Amino acid sequence: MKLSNKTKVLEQEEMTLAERMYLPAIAGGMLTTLKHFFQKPVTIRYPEQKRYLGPIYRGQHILKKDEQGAERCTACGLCAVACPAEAISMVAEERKKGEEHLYREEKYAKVYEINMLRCIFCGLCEEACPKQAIFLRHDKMVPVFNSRDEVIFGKDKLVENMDDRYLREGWK
Amino acid sequence: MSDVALVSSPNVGIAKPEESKKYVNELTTLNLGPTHPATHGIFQNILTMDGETIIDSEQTVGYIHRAFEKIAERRPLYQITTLTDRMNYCSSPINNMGWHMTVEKLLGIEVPKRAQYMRVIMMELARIADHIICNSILAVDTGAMTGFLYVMQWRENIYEIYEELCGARLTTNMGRFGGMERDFSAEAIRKIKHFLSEFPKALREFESMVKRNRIFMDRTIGVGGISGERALNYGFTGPNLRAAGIDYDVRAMNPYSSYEDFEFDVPVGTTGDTYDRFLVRGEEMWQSLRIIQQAMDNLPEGPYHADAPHYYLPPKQEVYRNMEALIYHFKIVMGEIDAPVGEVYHSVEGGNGELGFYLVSDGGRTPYRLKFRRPCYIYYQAFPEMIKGSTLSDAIITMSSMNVIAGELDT
Amino acid sequence: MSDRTIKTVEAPQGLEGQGFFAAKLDDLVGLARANSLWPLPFATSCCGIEFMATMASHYDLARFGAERISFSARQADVLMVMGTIAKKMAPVVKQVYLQMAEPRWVMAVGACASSGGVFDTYSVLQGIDRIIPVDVYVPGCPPRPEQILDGFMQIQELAKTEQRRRRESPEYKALLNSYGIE
Amino acid sequence: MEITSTVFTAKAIYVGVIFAITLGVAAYSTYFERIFAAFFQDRVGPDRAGPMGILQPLADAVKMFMKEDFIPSNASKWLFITGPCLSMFTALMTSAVIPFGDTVDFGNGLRFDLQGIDVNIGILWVFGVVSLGVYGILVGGWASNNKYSLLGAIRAASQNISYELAMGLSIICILMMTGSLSTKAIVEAQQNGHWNILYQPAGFILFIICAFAECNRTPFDLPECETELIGGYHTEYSSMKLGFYLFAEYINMFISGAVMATLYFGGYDYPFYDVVNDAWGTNIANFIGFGALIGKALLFVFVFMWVRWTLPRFRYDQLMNLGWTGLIPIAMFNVVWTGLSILLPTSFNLPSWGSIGVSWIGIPVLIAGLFVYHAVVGGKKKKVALAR
Amino acid sequence: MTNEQIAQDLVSKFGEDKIYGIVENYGLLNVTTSVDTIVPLLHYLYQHPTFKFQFLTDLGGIHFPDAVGQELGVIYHLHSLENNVRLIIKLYVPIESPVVPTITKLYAAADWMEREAFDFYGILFEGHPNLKRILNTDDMDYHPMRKEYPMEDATRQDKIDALFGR
Amino acid sequence: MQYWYFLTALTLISALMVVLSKNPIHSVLYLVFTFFCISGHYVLLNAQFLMAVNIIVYAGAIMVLFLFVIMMLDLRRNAPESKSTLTKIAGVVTGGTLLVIFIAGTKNMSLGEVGNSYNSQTGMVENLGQLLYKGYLLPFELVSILFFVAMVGAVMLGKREAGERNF
Repeated sequence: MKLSNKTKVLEQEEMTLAERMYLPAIAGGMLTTLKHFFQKPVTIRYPEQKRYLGPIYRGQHILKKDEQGAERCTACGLCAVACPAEAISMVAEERKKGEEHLYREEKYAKVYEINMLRCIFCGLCEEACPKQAIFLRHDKMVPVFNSRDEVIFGKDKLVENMDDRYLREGWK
Repeated sequence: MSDVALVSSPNVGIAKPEESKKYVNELTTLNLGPTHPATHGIFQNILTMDGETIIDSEQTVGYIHRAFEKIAERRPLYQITTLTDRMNYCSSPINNMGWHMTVEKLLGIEVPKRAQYMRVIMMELARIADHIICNSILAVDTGAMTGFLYVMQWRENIYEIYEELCGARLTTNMGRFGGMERDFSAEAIRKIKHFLSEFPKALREFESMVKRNRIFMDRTIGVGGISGERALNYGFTGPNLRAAGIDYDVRAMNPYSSYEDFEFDVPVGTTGDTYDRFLVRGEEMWQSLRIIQQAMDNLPEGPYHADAPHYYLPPKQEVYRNMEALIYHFKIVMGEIDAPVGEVYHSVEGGNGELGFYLVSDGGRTPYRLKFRRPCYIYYQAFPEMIKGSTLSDAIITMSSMNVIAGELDT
Repeated sequence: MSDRTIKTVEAPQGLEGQGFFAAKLDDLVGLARANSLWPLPFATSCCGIEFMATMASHYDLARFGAERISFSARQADVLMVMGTIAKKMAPVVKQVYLQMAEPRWVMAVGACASSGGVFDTYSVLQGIDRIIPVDVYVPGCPPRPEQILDGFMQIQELAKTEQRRRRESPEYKALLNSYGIE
Repeated sequence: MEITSTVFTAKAIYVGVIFAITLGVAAYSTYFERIFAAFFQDRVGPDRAGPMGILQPLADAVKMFMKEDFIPSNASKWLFITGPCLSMFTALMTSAVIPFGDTVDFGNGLRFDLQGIDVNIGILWVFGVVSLGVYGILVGGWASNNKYSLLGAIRAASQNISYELAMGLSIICILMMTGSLSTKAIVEAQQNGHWNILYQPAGFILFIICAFAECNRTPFDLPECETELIGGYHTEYSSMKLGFYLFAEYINMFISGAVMATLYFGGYDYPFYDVVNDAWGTNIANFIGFGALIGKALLFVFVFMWVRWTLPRFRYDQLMNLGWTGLIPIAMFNVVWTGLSILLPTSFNLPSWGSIGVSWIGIPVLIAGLFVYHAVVGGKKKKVALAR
Repeated sequence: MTNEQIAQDLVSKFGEDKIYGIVENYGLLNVTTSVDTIVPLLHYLYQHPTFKFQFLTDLGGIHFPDAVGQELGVIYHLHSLENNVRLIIKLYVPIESPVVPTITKLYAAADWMEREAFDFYGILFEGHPNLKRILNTDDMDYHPMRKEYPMEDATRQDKIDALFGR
Repeated sequence: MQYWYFLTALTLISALMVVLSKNPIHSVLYLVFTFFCISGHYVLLNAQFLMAVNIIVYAGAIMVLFLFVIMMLDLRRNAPESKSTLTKIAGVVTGGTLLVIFIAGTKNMSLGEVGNSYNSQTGMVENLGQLLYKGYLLPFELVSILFFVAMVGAVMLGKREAGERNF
């Protein structure tokens, strides 16, 4: 059936005598592999060498603080709504007097938990956040876990450390 | 309505194996899968064999059934991208963008030319990645491991391009309603160009290792063939249908995302056997390279997303400053966009064939019903017919040349 | 490529002296096991594709002595469950686990295998630790090959430090019994 | 010669050394197979276990020893254990007749052949033991009570039997030229560079193809092909019994390399033997010869690996087809042509290179014959295929 | 060959009481038909000299719990490759007796699609050679895609549900 | 001589086991072992060529095929069907007759002197070749023709009917 004018028929060509005799094609293939034998391996020796992850790699989550060290998150819950895996849970609380240096907005997340095994690293939470509070770090991957008890990351693991700030030079 | 005669389907004439013909030989049943290495861990075939000849096979699927369609009824439209990612995971950008185009059709969004071209580039890269896997796994299943690793290096390169654009390797979650979420960075363009110039060498090398090697040809020619007529009746699409000689390609027949702008050929095979499928996939990679080259050469300037504030997330700075943008941002994230009531069907040429999205919307934040037309699911039913009478080895390479992707098969 | 030093295994703690070196048998066996872990890739979906990348030239799982991908459960040491395990598949996973010879380790790769991930549905098993004991969970959907390698090295650590007799201990038996095995 | 205790001790030591070398080579073949595979595939291969990963075989061996020894409940227990032992046993037996070197003189009239036993049927011994090698696979595959194993075992059996024929025919040419079945005599006939490969190019190619098939290596690795039979005959094996099977395969590779070196590449002969002999004495020269033989065998092991990481494998019926309708007729032609190449130079008083010339002319003749066959029969076959 | 032509031809052939609900959604013709018409209709479209709807693109079920007597639906997507025209045919059956004739005799592709629709919605395809569950486990006792059944796995433990909008 | 007794005992035991073992696979394996022992006897007679040929042809090829066939048939491992009384009686009668003939035949046999006329070089390849290709050329060729006919017959039997798919 001819449905478009772009058809290109690929004929199965007859085998020539040389091809029927196996050996020339085998020799050709072996030459190719031999060529690779002497090439430099492309392997990245992982634990010692790290691979370039790209400027916007979606790695471990981080809850950003602003310049003054106050948390940006306002516990609006958009990230939790946007999460297709329903991995984010939070409990919001009103900011009290005297906590302005800790929390930028009037509401903050008292509890902010991400289940790292549920998370699918789609980046929708980062996109959903109107306060640019949550990011997926491009320079750090989530570590592996030995047991189920370790997998829920609370604020202790998520909030940015002011001594080791996360900067993203890439997009956004 | 008895005046309509119920005849003339090619399916009618196909006879079951004659019951009267007795096999004097002892038959054995062999359980192929679900953890057999060649099924790639996903489906089961119970083969009835006479020695090494397959008499019959019974398929069981659903081993990774994840209820996509049910999930889709509970998720806002934009979150469904994460599902389509995991459908044909070898070429997730195609699935993503097919879904986005479906929604754009429903919402009536006009996507700017640059975004369309970017989509084309990404989709064709994804197609190459998909076909690389299929063709090289076919080689692995015939025993040639090394060629697989040569081309897989270039799949890594494709993943690096994805990473530049969206930050993930496999499940990309790439693109948004109305365009892309980011423009190409200079690095991405450099990498695509590098890929365009270097990949042909690797592909040629891979083809030189297997394409005209008699062992490989003997293994594949005349194996697992299907006629064009039967293939159509079985609902084949994509490379598997084209291998059977029917040049149905959604890109050529119903161009979407400006495919009409590009020059490319639709390769078709002649006999529909495994070797033809291999050839068609191989040639499609070359055609994809052609399309990417054209798209890169003619990449228009302009915005990379549509100017549709109701549907496309505003930039973060805007959200912070501008009340209107903030409202839109909330509405979009909550999924409260004004989707019209209606039904829309859109299909794209996925890695395995016509990937269709049938979306029934009742105006709510989630689809009322979303039916994925998964090409794998439909053509995999022909497998018993294709392997009947061949040997176990044939069945295995037929399976891998059909490129049955579990995620797409079982959703 | 400046940092070319590869961390090879360190000699086990032991008594070293003139021409003799004595180490605890446990340590030696652990070291040997850690460097000869044959994985059984139980790949069902996306993570399986990333496992291919892990095997392939860029990451090369073979560096850790895991060259031989063993599809036969009897010969494998690490069961790497990669991808969604539906409830239909669950008995198969358990069967494969039961077929493996001791010592065996299990690695749940990716969100789906570890916890069900995004697929919180009626048909998906919410984590393979409901049916078999899991030693290492690797997060990500799918994890990067680096993370799979991290998980693999974690298994190596477990293998190194494991007592040779642990598999006969009552705690281990109790663990298996809690999964209804044996 | 009476069997004195000295000779007996020397033989025992010699056998021990040969076993040690064989096992060591086999163990390190596994390592080098990994490394070479990695190099062929642009990878680095094992590099964690010890510097450059050289302790990898040790780690594998210790792990296998310590792994749970598993016998399936439905398996036939004794045969299940016998299988790998038989494989290992037959693999090691072959090395008895291979002359690893010339006679070494220890002085005091104590001379010692670097060969296990010099029987006058040496090559038949190799042949017989190789034909027994399949029992290990057959028994093990059947005893596992697993259909995949059984399929693998059956494939192995039929494949080995079929390829033995062509192998035997290609050996016959060597026997025709040497006039003896003794491996020692075959090697001695090739001294001073008259290697059989010069006289028997076609025979060598046949032999190496059959050796691939007998060792069950790619492209003939159907009994254990991973993607079809999940390991074939050793699917159900774990622990050191599996180790025996894998080991036996590598031993077979090494031994067949040694056999090929013996039959076609002059055994322990090497260029400038005389120079070395004059300079340092016979013993040194012979020990270098010993090394030369091992080196040649290792080179073949490398070829085995090289091929494995390059080629796809055959299908069962194609393999049979190649064996019966391809290799055997060519081998028969080769027998006839060898006869010609022996007779013609003597009857026409050609110089010594005449025999070589005639042998090499055989190859174009063979190709021409194939061409004619291809033209006549190949076209017909295609038509039949279309009609079906 | 336009959508109007197809619609008119079908109506004139089968009558307005059998072919109704003719709408065009985003350029795609939709018609609704009744259970007893579907097989003759599909055969007619298959053999029609110009239409040639010989490709079954998709087949799926749908559930409208509120439409009394027409709760379950089957949606057929046809494609005429030579004319490049698509057509959607729907039919509705009551949930008490969801019996629809099979079309596997016409399209081999319909086999698994019908099994899927049976699996998800419990639509019984009369005459299907092998109508049993395909994606779900055999011992499942309900049809999960019907609207009244929950999506979530009841055993999930790591979710705090008291949150926004769920 | 001690080798000879040992080998003979082994041969007899394994030959008995061929008959006595229930499992046909075990039978075949014992038979292979019997062939080995017989080859051992050949070695004791210095007939190395016969030894090798015995191993190659019988143990290496024919018995492999036997095993092959039995394995294919034995897939289901069903219990051996019980023999009818008639077959049992027939078996006893045949066996008994054979025994009687055997006893009658050996009763009058006298053990001659062995070793006087024994030539240790008889079994060597050269001598065998000389004999076969000089003294017994005609029988040799006739046997080869017989083999050829048998081979053709086997091919004809194994060939499938026309139209049947041959892979």
